[in-house]
Amino acid sequence: MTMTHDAPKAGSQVGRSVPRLEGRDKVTGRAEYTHTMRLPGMLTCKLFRSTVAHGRIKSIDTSEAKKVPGVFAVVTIDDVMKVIPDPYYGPAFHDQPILAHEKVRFVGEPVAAVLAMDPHVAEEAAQLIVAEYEELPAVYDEVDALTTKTYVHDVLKPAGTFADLKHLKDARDTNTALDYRLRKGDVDKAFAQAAHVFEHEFKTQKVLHLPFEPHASIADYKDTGVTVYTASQGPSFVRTEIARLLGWPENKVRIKVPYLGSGYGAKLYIKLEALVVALSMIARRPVKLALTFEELFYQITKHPSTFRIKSGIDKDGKIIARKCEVFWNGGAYADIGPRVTQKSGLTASGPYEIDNVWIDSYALYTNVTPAGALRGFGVPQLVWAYESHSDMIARALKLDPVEFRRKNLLREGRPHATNTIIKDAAVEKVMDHVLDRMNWSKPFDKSTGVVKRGRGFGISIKAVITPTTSVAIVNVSGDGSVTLYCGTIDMGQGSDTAMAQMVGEVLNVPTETVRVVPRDTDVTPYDMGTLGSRSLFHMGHAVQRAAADARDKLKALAREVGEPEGSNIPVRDLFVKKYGMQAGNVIGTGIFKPDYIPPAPGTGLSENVTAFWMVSGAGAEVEVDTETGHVKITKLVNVVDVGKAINPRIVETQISGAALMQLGFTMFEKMHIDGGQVTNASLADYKIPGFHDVPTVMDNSHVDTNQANGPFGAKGVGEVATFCVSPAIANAIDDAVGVRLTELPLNPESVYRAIRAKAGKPLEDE
Amino acid sequence: MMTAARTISFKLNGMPVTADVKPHHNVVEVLQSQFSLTGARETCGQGLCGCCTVVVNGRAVSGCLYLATFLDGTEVTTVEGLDTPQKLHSVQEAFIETSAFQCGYCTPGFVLMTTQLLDEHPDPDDEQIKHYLTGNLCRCATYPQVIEAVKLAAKKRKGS
Amino acid sequence: MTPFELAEPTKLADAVKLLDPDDPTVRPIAGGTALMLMMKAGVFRPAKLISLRGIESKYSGIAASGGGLRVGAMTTLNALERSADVKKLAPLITRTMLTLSNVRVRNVATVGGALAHGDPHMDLPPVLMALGAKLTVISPNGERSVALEDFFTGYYETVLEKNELIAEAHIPAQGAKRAAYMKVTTGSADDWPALGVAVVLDSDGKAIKSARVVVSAATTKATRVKSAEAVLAGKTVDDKLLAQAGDAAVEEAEFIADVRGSVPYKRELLRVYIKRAVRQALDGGAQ
Amino acid sequence: MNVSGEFTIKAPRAAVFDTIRDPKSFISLVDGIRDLKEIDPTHYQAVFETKIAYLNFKFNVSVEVTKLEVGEIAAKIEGTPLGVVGRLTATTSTVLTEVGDETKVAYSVDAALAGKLGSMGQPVMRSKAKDLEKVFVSRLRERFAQAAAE
Repeated sequence: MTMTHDAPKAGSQVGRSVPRLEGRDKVTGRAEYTHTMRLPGMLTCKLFRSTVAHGRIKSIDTSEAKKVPGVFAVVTIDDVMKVIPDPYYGPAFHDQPILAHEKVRFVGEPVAAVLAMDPHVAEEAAQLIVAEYEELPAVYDEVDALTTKTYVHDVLKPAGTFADLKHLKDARDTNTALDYRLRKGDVDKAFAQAAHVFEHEFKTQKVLHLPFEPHASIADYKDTGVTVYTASQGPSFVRTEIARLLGWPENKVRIKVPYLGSGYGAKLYIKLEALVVALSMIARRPVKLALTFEELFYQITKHPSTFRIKSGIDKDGKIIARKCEVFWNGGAYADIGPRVTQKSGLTASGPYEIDNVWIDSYALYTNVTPAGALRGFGVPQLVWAYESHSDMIARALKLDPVEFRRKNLLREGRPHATNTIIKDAAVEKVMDHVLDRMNWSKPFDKSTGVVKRGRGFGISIKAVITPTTSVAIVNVSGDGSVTLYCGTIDMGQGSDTAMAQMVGEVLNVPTETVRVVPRDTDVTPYDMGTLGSRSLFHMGHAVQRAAADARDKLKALAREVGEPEGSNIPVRDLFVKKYGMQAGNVIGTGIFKPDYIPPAPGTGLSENVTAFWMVSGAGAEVEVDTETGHVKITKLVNVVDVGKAINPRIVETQISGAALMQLGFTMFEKMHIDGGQVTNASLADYKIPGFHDVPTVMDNSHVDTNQANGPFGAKGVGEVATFCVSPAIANAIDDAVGVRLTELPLNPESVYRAIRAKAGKPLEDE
Repeated sequence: MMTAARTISFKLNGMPVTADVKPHHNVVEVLQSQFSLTGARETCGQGLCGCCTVVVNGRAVSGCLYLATFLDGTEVTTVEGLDTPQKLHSVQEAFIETSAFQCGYCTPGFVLMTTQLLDEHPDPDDEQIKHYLTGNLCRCATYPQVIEAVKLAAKKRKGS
Repeated sequence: MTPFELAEPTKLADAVKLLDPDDPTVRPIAGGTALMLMMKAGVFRPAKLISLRGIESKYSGIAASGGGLRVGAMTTLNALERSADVKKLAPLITRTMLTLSNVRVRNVATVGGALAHGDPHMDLPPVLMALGAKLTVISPNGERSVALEDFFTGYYETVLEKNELIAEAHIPAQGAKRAAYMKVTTGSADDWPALGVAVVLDSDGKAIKSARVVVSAATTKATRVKSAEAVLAGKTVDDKLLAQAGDAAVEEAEFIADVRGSVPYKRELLRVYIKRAVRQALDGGAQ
Repeated sequence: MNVSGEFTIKAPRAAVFDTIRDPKSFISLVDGIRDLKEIDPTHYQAVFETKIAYLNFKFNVSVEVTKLEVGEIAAKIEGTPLGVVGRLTATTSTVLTEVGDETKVAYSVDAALAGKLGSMGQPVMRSKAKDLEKVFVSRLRERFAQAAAE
């Protein structure tokens, strides 16, 4: 197909299941990832990590390590501060030192770095470092963290980026890194009037992303500028933060990101980059740090949470009041925890229309591995609680769980708890689709044998992180070929392909011919980050605008060279007419930032709190072995509202992958921690789903909707299918055997213990 | 008695090669550092995920648990040895056509194991696929799509 | 991993001479799949490894002899899985192989290694123990025979001296005996087991003449539970008998807690799975 | 990780107490402790070496006796393994009760292992702790059996 400057027909690229553009490189093993990259003269770094959860560093003895032949340097924070005097970084708080400084705050915190050409030498030397600590009391539990006199940080240091953290500047004697609140109506009065009041507490465990390409960064420092190759979901932020640490303008910092061996939120904001830059400054050579699988357990995790939820129900089954107290276990450094606390916190009351809502959501420091965003920015923890709660209320009131929800669902045009009016959120349609795929209205055989059957479902809503900015550039070359420059990281979600489809749609060229430039902040423009299912919507808009800008400029060029209106000459000929040969470019640019009204201080209310709503539902059928507590998931239905699917096959893969990942978090994944130490830091002891964990029937679909303000009617999909898996399964277990689990994971022992407790014969503890 | 580096010879993707290895080097690091082949990668480091899969003398092994020195005199195939400049291997085509991967980090392992699986079971059913590939994990959880890919690859293989 | 020396003898007799009875940093390496884990974790730093890969090929073979199997210690699990002799004489082993670890491990790991490693989670030890296997062990001083049930002494620990190696395993033919091996995982489906139960029954219909019952994974070592065997011997199977056998086994076995379950839970699992394994064996199982 | 248990010794409580309150006598009951150094009457240093199959673990340990009354002994133990990054911390308490002419010894150890050993070796260490207990009990019994015979 020859590209012409005037796109005659639309609809040929968007909505098509284009095979992934990078597929060939991935199936041949030639795709580039930071973890397997090498630079000439590169040193490898291995870390010496803290063995105490909370302590003052008395001494670090590196003498034996330095004696190992082949060791180039052993670096502690004192060395780092000679090149970066203020070595603290982080997106929400400048709380994390490049290496431990004065104190250590979790087991596994990097304390010293060994550099050598041979990784085995560095590893051996790191084992010879000895540190002495004055041990301090430690806090591990998120609820304890609110009231304890043990403080993880002496003084809080908000980064200044987020308005709602400013009041925490210089705060002392607290572990609270954000206290988000929403106040709507009068909950106390409504509870007093309610016919029934239900209060439950739910917990989630500590789990982690485990990207199969563990974190890796390489820095190549020169006095004229630094280049960082890194497995990052947010190169623009890394650039800003490195520039800040060095006191440099951003243009001297270059961040290059090849493909990512997945992220799920693990590689957001800044991780290893500040350390490798400091090490490269010290060594004056390229330095690489690539984590091992075990070290992932000391990098970033999901937030464990405690959620106390209380609902007042009137005599007709309408929820008239809801009070939510959510405690987020953020670990030793805030990372993006405060955003998780606020951005998910505001939807803690669920996809229901409730007149009186009270939400307190606390980000809390503790002495464990830091927590960040994991495929849902906290929303899976919330949905686990509020959709379990929904079923518990319905069961207690002997109401049909479908009708109870239907009576309370948020509908189009109605106000959410924040006061933002619901628009393009197909809550009821998604629920009905789940029920349809579950054959909910048909009789269900629960069985009477040792193995009992049950079914359950859940429904959820999420607001996208707002407001954020994306910029894109579309470049049409002299031969008419098209190149897209955008900062969205393709970490497996297929964004390169989807963005290219949008360019192809606007410029009427086949998607397969569009080149998407690998991420490099020297050439790809700003993007806030690949997170929170924001990219397809935000970057999609920017890309669409950039492509439209290029198209307009091509039309202007045609007029300029005297082409009559309606002429459709090939683009190459247009350039030849203008420049006398195959030469020149047409550059289109696009910027997108949605409208937004920040939540009002005190009440958390806002008429426009999100650029769009995400909606998903899930249904599960299970078989519970009553003799052992084993739960087999025989059917898992996942339904999401994605607006219009840009690439239906990729959408389906995303839904399926997200649901299966959450299945692991629901059924068995758990970081075991003893005295602050993770005791199962390996794939042998921390299990993730494999082939045999896939439910017998997986039924994934999206409802046919249109996101009116989205690019080509689309919105994000990466996280959304995780939300309802946990409560759907817990509700199904309750349906099967009449026990209610309120803490994840729902592993066989937990289920068995609950069955025994219900029978009045509780199993003894250890 | 071998004390330090030693030169080993083997066939790598059909080409005779030599490498200087020490006893503590594993296959993955030697392939990456001496041959710039990065398709086999170390993820879990315990032989459980399959990202480091290579084929030695016709049998798949975990490259992260296999001492490089033991490659001496063997024939080694890595994922990079499957395609030609003209044509992808039918298993690779099938993985692309079914979109049976997301981030792609584990994909070379799945592709290599699938070639082995189809050698043994040319027309596998779901159970055979799951059983054979159970030692390969995908954190993006594209398992249902991989099953489709394996079946498509089986069909392609029969057709060719 | 830290550097070490590697020796590659071509005879088993030479290999045992290279081992040092007093130096735990000198170790044999066969397939290496288990040893490499210890080395990569940094908890084992060998000074010298003795590779057994080059020793006489007779130690990599399977032969049917005298109503049983002789399996060389260097036989890969893959070869065990595919052997027609094994399928004929000890079908329980063939069945077990299907769910043992994964293809890549089976391609490399050896029978001798799987036993000598002494990891209580492995599948082969309980199965071979229930079948009544004996090992021939050699050292520079000669050879001795050890019944597998006397082989394990603890977590990762066996009766092997540091200069002893398993040469071969002798497995009596299963014959008309009924057998089953069941393992229970509590993490993902392919997790290491929280419990393994192997039973081999000499029976006539539901009447059991004698039984061998072995528990693994929930315990620090694969262990014969003779009290449960005694309960079953000479009895006809019914729910009550199986419950008694379960109680006896729970009483006898020494459990350990780990991420896969607490001791009280593992006890309950054993009660249930003794029952299920006996029933599975009688209902067809491997025969 | 908590390891606890109880056993009985055929000896009067005072005799049992005397045996385990004396550090030199105590360490002779524990497999693998040597090079005991007394810093002061409540603080000691020693080397603890233990072996699991072919894996050798060696710790420099310091012990602080936090309670020493007839009938109850409590101590805090901290150790650093040699050659591998890690840390062992434990608190122990032992309660002696008279049961007729025997003494019931109830002990409880709360131990935490951090670093490499902590992330890999919990079940192994747990089983090792059981072994240590068995050795301890048998040596203690042996000692009183000998004492009775003499």
